[in-house]
Amino acid sequence: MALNVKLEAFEGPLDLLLHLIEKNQINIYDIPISELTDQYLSYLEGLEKLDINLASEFLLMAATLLSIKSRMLLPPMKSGDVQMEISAVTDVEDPRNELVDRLMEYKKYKDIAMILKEKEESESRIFKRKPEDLSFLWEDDFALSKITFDDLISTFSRIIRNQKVAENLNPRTILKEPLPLKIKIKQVYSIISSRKKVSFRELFRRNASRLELIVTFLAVLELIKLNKIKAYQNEVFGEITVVLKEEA
Amino acid sequence: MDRERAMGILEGILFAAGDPVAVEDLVKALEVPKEEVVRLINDMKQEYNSKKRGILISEVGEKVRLTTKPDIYPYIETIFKPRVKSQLSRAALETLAIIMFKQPITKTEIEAIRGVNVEKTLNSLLEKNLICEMGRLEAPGRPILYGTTQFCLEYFGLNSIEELAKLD
Amino acid sequence: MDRERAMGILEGILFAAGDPVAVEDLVKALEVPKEEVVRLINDMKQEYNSKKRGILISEVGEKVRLTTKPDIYPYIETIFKPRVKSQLSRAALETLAIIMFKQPITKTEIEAIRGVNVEKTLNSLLEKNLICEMGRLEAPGRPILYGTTQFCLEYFGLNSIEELAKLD
Repeated sequence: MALNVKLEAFEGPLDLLLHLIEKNQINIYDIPISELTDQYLSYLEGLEKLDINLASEFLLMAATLLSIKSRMLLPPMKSGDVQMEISAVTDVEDPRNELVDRLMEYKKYKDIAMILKEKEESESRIFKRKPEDLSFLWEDDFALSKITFDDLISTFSRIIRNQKVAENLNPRTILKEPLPLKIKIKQVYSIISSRKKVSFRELFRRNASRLELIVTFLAVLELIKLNKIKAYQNEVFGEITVVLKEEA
Repeated sequence: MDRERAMGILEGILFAAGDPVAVEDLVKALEVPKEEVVRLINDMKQEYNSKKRGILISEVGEKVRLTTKPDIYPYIETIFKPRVKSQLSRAALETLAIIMFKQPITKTEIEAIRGVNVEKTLNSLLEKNLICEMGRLEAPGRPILYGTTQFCLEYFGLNSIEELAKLD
Repeated sequence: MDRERAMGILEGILFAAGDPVAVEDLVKALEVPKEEVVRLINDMKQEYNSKKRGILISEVGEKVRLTTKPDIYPYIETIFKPRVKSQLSRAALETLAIIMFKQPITKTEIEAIRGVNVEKTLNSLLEKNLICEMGRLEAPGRPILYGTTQFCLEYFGLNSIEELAKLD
């Protein structure tokens, strides 16, 4: 189990090879291929317990290493130094070259990945700001043209997901008529009859809608017409007072 | 703590927060008395007064926040406005979507959902004949109830509100 | 335009935007040449260096942004709950590094360099919007070509990919 964890720490066969090279302080341009292959294979023995996909990649590398090793054993068999000279002069490729190139290239990106990790780390320590809601700047300025019903559905579901408040709307009674005049007349009359004398202004609720203002005004007119109340004004633009007309 | 450093920390906190931050929280973060935090904020106000600054610090209740100076908005508009010109603004789209699926609904309820004042948006939707008043709620203040117009339903390919219910 | 006023406007715009803003957009808003905007930003960097300031200005992928200074982090953490930071795996980072420098690149080419299958890693990077498809290679099988996104630069706070090569 401990071995498994250790092997999973490697991102792939190249990563494992780089680790072995580093651990054994091997000169990457002159890899003792049989030594490295032996070490690599001994690691592979522990791989059998790992998932097959990963293992196959490691096995492919094992095959590559063995192939390089066998090619190096083929004549002309000279000392390492001479071998290098020959390959330089006669253009005979060192069988290890391709592997070295791959290792170097992989190492380059592995190093960049480390820098990216640091960048990610430092980026997580700074805070950005949520964009300000600037829609008020152009609120009046829109056209229907590009909106579809799907836009509405997705917008709505996004809002509802973000806001549970919407689910807490209370059940309520809805009036069909905006504000029946009959009801308003009763309201106004009951206010005036209980207080006998009311200023006209007081009959209007604060924040009343325009429609409500009109209906209230109509109610007052209606009550005057019905001879139930009397309205008077002491000066032009002065306060209008409404009084209950005592039943004769 | 060094006063200049404390101002820097306050600025950083308020910037990251976005929303207003309670003075109590600032006291907790800086570990200085409340009076000192208030003094620091007043000093920062002076700093932000400079022409070099495009943001300002303000208090809402017992909370503090950073906002853009109002005179910057025309410049912001030149950058961001054209993007939404030919389509419903986000505010209008969200408000319309809420009314469409929650109708009949009052202004207060819409505001509770969107978290912003929707007065202007509602007027604009009324003008475009996308929504209409559908009566009043029997509740204190008798608030107006809004719903979508037939025109709006048809525009989005629906025959009636009942069809919406089926989609739920 | 007055330089101090211009700095104020830049600060206001960047503050309101939240997301990084393209230099071109800033040029459009200020109506001054690009070189002047760049100079202004550099001057602002100096200003933000002050201890009094908790935010800084930086460039990511040809865009400019405001963020908090890293040393304010502990104070912000005391007020706000620490964010759950999901960090990218080593496999993801290595794959991204390759795509950054070799884009546009196919899956097979990435696998040749890394020596392992990158199918899952690519999908997860696509999901995170760190990479995107950039068309297809005119070759048998017409394999998909991958490249990094603008968001990828922003994610790592990089101005350009070349910046990484210099760090080498």
